[in-house]
Amino acid sequence: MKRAAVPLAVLAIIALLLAPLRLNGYAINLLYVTVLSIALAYGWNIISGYAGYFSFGQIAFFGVGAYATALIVVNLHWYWMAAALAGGVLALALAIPLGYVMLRLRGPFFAMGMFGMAQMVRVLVTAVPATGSGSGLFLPPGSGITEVYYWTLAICLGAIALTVWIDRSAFGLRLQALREDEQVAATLGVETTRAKITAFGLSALIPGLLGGGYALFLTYIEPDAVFSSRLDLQSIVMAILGGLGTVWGPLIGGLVMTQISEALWARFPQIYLMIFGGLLVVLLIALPRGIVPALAARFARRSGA
Amino acid sequence: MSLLTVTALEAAYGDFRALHGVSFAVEAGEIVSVIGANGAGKTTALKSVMGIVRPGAGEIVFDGERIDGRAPREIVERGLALVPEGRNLFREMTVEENLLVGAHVRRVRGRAAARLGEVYARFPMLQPLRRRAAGTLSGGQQQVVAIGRALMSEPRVLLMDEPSLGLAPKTTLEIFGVVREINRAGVAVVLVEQNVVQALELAARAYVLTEGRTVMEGTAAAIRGNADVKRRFMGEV
Amino acid sequence: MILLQLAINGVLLGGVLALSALGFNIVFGVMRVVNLAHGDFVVLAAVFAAFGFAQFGVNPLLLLPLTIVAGFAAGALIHHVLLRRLPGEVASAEASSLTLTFGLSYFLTGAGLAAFGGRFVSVPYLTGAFRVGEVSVPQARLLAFVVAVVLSLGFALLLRSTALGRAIRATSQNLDGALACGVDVDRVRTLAFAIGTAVATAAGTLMSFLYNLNAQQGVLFTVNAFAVVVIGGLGNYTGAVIGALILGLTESFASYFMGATLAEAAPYLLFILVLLFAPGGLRGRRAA
Amino acid sequence: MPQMRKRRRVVLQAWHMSAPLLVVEDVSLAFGGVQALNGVSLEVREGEIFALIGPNGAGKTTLFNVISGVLRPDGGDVRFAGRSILGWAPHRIARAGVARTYQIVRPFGRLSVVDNVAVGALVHARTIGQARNDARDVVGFVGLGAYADRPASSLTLTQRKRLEVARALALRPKLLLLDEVMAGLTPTEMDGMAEFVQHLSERGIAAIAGIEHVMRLVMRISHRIVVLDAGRRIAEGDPAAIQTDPAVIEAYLGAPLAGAG
Amino acid sequence: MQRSRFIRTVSAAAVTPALATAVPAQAQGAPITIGASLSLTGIFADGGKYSLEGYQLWIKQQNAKGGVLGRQIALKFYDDQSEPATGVRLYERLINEDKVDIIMGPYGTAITAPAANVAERYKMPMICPETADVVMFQRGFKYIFQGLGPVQTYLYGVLQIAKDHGFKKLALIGPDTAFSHALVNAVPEVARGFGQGIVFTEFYPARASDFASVIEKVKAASPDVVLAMAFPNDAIGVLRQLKQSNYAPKMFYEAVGASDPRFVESAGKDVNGVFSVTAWDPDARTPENESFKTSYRAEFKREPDYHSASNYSSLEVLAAALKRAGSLDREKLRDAIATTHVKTLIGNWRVDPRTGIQLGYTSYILQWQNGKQVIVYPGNVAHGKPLVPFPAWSSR
Repeated sequence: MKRAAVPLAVLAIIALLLAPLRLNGYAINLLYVTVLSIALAYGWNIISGYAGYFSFGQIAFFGVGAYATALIVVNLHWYWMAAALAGGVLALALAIPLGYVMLRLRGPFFAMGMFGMAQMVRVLVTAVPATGSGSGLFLPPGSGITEVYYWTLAICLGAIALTVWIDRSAFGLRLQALREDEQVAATLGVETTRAKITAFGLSALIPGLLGGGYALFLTYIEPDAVFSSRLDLQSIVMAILGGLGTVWGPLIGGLVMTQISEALWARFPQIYLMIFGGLLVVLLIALPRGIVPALAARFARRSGA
Repeated sequence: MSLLTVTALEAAYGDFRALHGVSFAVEAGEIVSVIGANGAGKTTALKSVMGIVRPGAGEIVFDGERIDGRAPREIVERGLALVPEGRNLFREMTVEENLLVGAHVRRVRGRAAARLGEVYARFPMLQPLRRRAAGTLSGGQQQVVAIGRALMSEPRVLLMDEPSLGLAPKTTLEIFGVVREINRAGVAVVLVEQNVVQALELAARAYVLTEGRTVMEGTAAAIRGNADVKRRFMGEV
Repeated sequence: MILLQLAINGVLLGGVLALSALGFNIVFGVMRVVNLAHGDFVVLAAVFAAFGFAQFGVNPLLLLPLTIVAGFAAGALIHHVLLRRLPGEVASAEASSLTLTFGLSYFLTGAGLAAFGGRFVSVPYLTGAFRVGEVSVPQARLLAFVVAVVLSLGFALLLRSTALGRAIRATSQNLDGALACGVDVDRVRTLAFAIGTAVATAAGTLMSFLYNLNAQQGVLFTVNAFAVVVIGGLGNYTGAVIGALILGLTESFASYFMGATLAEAAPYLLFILVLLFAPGGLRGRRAA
Repeated sequence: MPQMRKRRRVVLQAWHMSAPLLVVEDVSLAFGGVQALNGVSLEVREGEIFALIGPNGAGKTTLFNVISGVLRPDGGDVRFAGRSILGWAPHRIARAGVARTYQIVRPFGRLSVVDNVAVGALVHARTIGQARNDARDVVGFVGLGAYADRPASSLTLTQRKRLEVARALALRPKLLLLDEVMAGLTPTEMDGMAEFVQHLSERGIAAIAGIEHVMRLVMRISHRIVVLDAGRRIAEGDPAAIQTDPAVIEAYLGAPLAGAG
Repeated sequence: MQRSRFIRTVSAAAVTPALATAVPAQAQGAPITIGASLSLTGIFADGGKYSLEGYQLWIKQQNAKGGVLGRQIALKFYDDQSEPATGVRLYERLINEDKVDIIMGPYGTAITAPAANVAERYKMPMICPETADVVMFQRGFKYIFQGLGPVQTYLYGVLQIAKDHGFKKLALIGPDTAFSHALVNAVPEVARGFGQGIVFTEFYPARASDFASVIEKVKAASPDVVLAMAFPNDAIGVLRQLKQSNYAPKMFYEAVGASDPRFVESAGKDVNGVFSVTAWDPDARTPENESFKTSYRAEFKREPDYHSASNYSSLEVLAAALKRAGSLDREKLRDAIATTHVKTLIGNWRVDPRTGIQLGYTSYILQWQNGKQVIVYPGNVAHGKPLVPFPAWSSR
């Protein structure tokens, strides 16, 4: 089982790398959006799944990355990937002081505090005159979906690798310990503030890097498009559906969600939202801890018997 | 026919099986003690009787009627009450409000004011504390509130889970005195205790629980005299 | 004079915010559930009232009993069928109740769109203002303010001095203790959720006099409600009114003196500052 | 028994020679009007077994919280190995060699027993593998070897108590704070725990055992005792002195010790 | 996806390739498929259903007349949920998976701008029936065409009326959105011609629900004319709070926000005196209008709005261009659209062949009078005179 996983993963990665050569624009597009949401879900899973700090505001870093990239590309004419990288670094740099303040909150207070923080970041970013506020910002067209796709795929794979590492590392153990009981973790020698801020920073870096690609993909950005609470919530739901704080949860949850969502809007455009919401509720009742833990428990039971 | 009979009770929390076969009975008006190490399943057994934990198997009969699987509300309605481990008071509510919640079930709700008077009469020390938030009381006072709260529903059987927990020896003795008085008023008591010596002094009969199972039963004197019990629970060799 | 007018505007806006947040506070206070579908109940009631008015000319105040009953029934049903089934483990309960109400929010939005379409609607009722000298006091806002105060005090009174109120508080303070007293906690929670929903739908009916809404505006009310409740103190029903007034005044003055777009950040800033420095809310007890 | 007396004498002789490991000096702390600690002072030396006794609410847990850095006192000083640790973050105090257990056991429920312990072991281990190996040793040492890979949430209360101790030991502390370590144990288990603490002491690990009212044991194992009541130190001395101290008898013991334990 | 491709293959095989000349209404080969993305849900959902019905009505009528180029017309549409990324994906899907023959533009700048890139990349001509903002047509794209009058036409009439009454001071407010910014940006150019000056400009947040403070500031600037570049969602709030603060400027305009015929249902009597603008008005007395309204009512049991009309008209343009191009060839069609001049339901279609910016369409200025919308500009179709000044709130 475990042995088969490695070659399978290699095959999957090769297939994803070759995909743009074989697939049409729509399929690449769908693949891009899927990879993007999965990568966002992985980013969120670090702070919320492993460290247990449920954030409703990671999209702020996505927006910051997108706007930074757009401004650099438009005004300084950098190659967009360099700009996107700068956007990611900026998101990380912003996350560290923010994390220092916000991570003093817990539970629903942190969750909603981050929501408020994201709104504030949106207002403040778009108050910068160069962003054109509500009238948005045009980027030069032309780099096309393929480049954006590869960029996003690289970040997504990086996020998965990072998660695999976290899951096995001392850092990850520290995060999980503080998720379970922060005070006890501290008295066992875990430098909780540092661990939390590191996790928060990584959870900001990933969307920060992804935002630039998204800006290039849209070629026109405005506040609602990149500070999209819907994109945020979607990635949260993916991670929860797949299994919070697990290595493969965001991937599985993301695949299931995008497939369901894509299948639904094509067939039932008028009542899509209703079905999607209803399905989510039903899934949650049926699999309260997410798909991956449910499968793992099932597998363990079978192999144990 | 005993007033309350528990037979071969089983219960689990998720994967953790807490009870594998607990049996005990209490006659009207007697004090029965259930002793056992921590983790032996005493608390789970009481919670199962109250319907707070849903038993997996076994039978609980109260006053000739099966009550296992019923909701806590119905069980309190029939005349059982629990003084929970750690007291479980409503910390931000006043003493009086705590007591009034004790009279929540329909059987006594209409007589709540009268019940309140009776409880104050039995525990005059609560009278001056009635407007205090329960969380601000001392441990002993809290224990008395918890007992008073359970008595509000006019139970026929009172289940008490570790009433001496966290109390100074002097206070423990006072609480046990309260238990004896309640019993003299005709209420049967199931006393779960770690304070084995005192519990056995108080009780007529006793049961010993080990790892979720009833392993011994008998008169309090017999249990007290048992070498194994002495060694394991009373620290005597 | 302008300052007085801004203050009145802020206070009345605060009343509106308080009213639209009350149901959320009830659910959060009693069950510790962040109900992300709260705003959708508000908005659905508002849209329903506006359609009732436009189609049949029914006075929305006459619809009020109907929306309250419908909200109560819907809340009871949702709690009984869905929320009750969530796992009890503390760590995952928070996440799963958020996800569940998030899904519910989508469902309600979708249902609202299917039933009423996406058009923005409002009820032209009590649109005027009382004049006191140079200062004007909008009627519908005044009504919302009064209803907010009455309902908040009413709920606080219910909690304080009725058997049901005591059972609700007991359940939220110590679940095992409440169970031991024979409180039917399922029923109490169902009732609390139903009351919260009914209050939300009642508020929504009044919101239809104030705002132009369609079925998708729910999230605005949910966010406002959270801000109000955090600033006023969780489960503190009079505190929430004060929190709402502070928010309303902030919004009124900030958008006058800072420019409306930048002022959008002011309530969030206030909300985060309160979270950080007065975690029990401005009037709440400090959490132990 | 005689052996134990002898060892105690040896330790007591050493007491005046060794430098104090922990010094708590005039520590006070109030919450919301309640004076939880009122000018408490004490000293613990290397390898010493120090009992902190007092009824529930006397301030034992609060003092542990102050020493381990979870709470900051309003006044006073705490010195460990010669340095003031006042204001240090809990993790830093832990790394310096002060480990603690919690009165209400708090395992990391979703982590395995080994991983629970490995968290503490990480302070010394180079890699997570090494931390897990160290953790396995400690888990075996406290007798939880058979449960090493189970989730901590599946342990019984007694096992959880052991896990608490194992986690603390994995830090390789010089000082161990045991908060109500006897609560909830049967007399047999208490004896086991007492032996265990003595064993630590022989290895040079000092312990402060916060104990509510298990007098028999306290008298047997401790080198010195401080009695707290309502946040105030009311007595200090060796077991013999405490047993005869009139203030202790009056304020704390009150009634004869008939059934204690 | 798999299944739909399968079905397509099967149906293609089943239909005998018929010669598509002069055969009336029935089966003459596969229909011409028009693909479109609509905002049926999300923040722009307000008009999405009307847009769809506009398409559906025209297609039904045209198919009854035998279709275009002798082929029936079919519509393939999806909901973009008002999300730009979804919009992009939908056009990719329409082009690549559904293999539609022609695409129509989505709603608003936010989605149209990224969708335009797709159209450009596949060289698919795209008429944008719901984009008044001109910025995106100035980016050198070749295949996109503006299907609404440009923003200047939304302002010209109302400022003309202001000039006729000698009003000089303008206050501009609006939500912080692309369209509102475009309108505000277009004011100076028009106002300068009329000798008017701007005394106050402020944007409020796109999701604002409270306008009291903004209105206080407008009041303090004492303009003659208040131009609120409002949308349906904020128009009521602004109007209502104007009333509540007892402020009546000499003229009050709410752009597209108050142009919906059902605005009165939500605004009540307060509506009287409010100016608004629309690309199409049901009361303009043209024969096209009468038949359009009659068929629309019969089909959908409700009144059309300007979304319906604009989308309907864009298909009229498309049909005319297809006829001129004589085939579905994308280049030919592109050139045909760029050079077609045709009278549609909403006006005379004519675009700048280079940029695709609309030159022919104008807009109507409406004023609510006694609870009814009256066209007050342009003069040739007007059936009422503008009532100026805006009546005081106390005298209503």
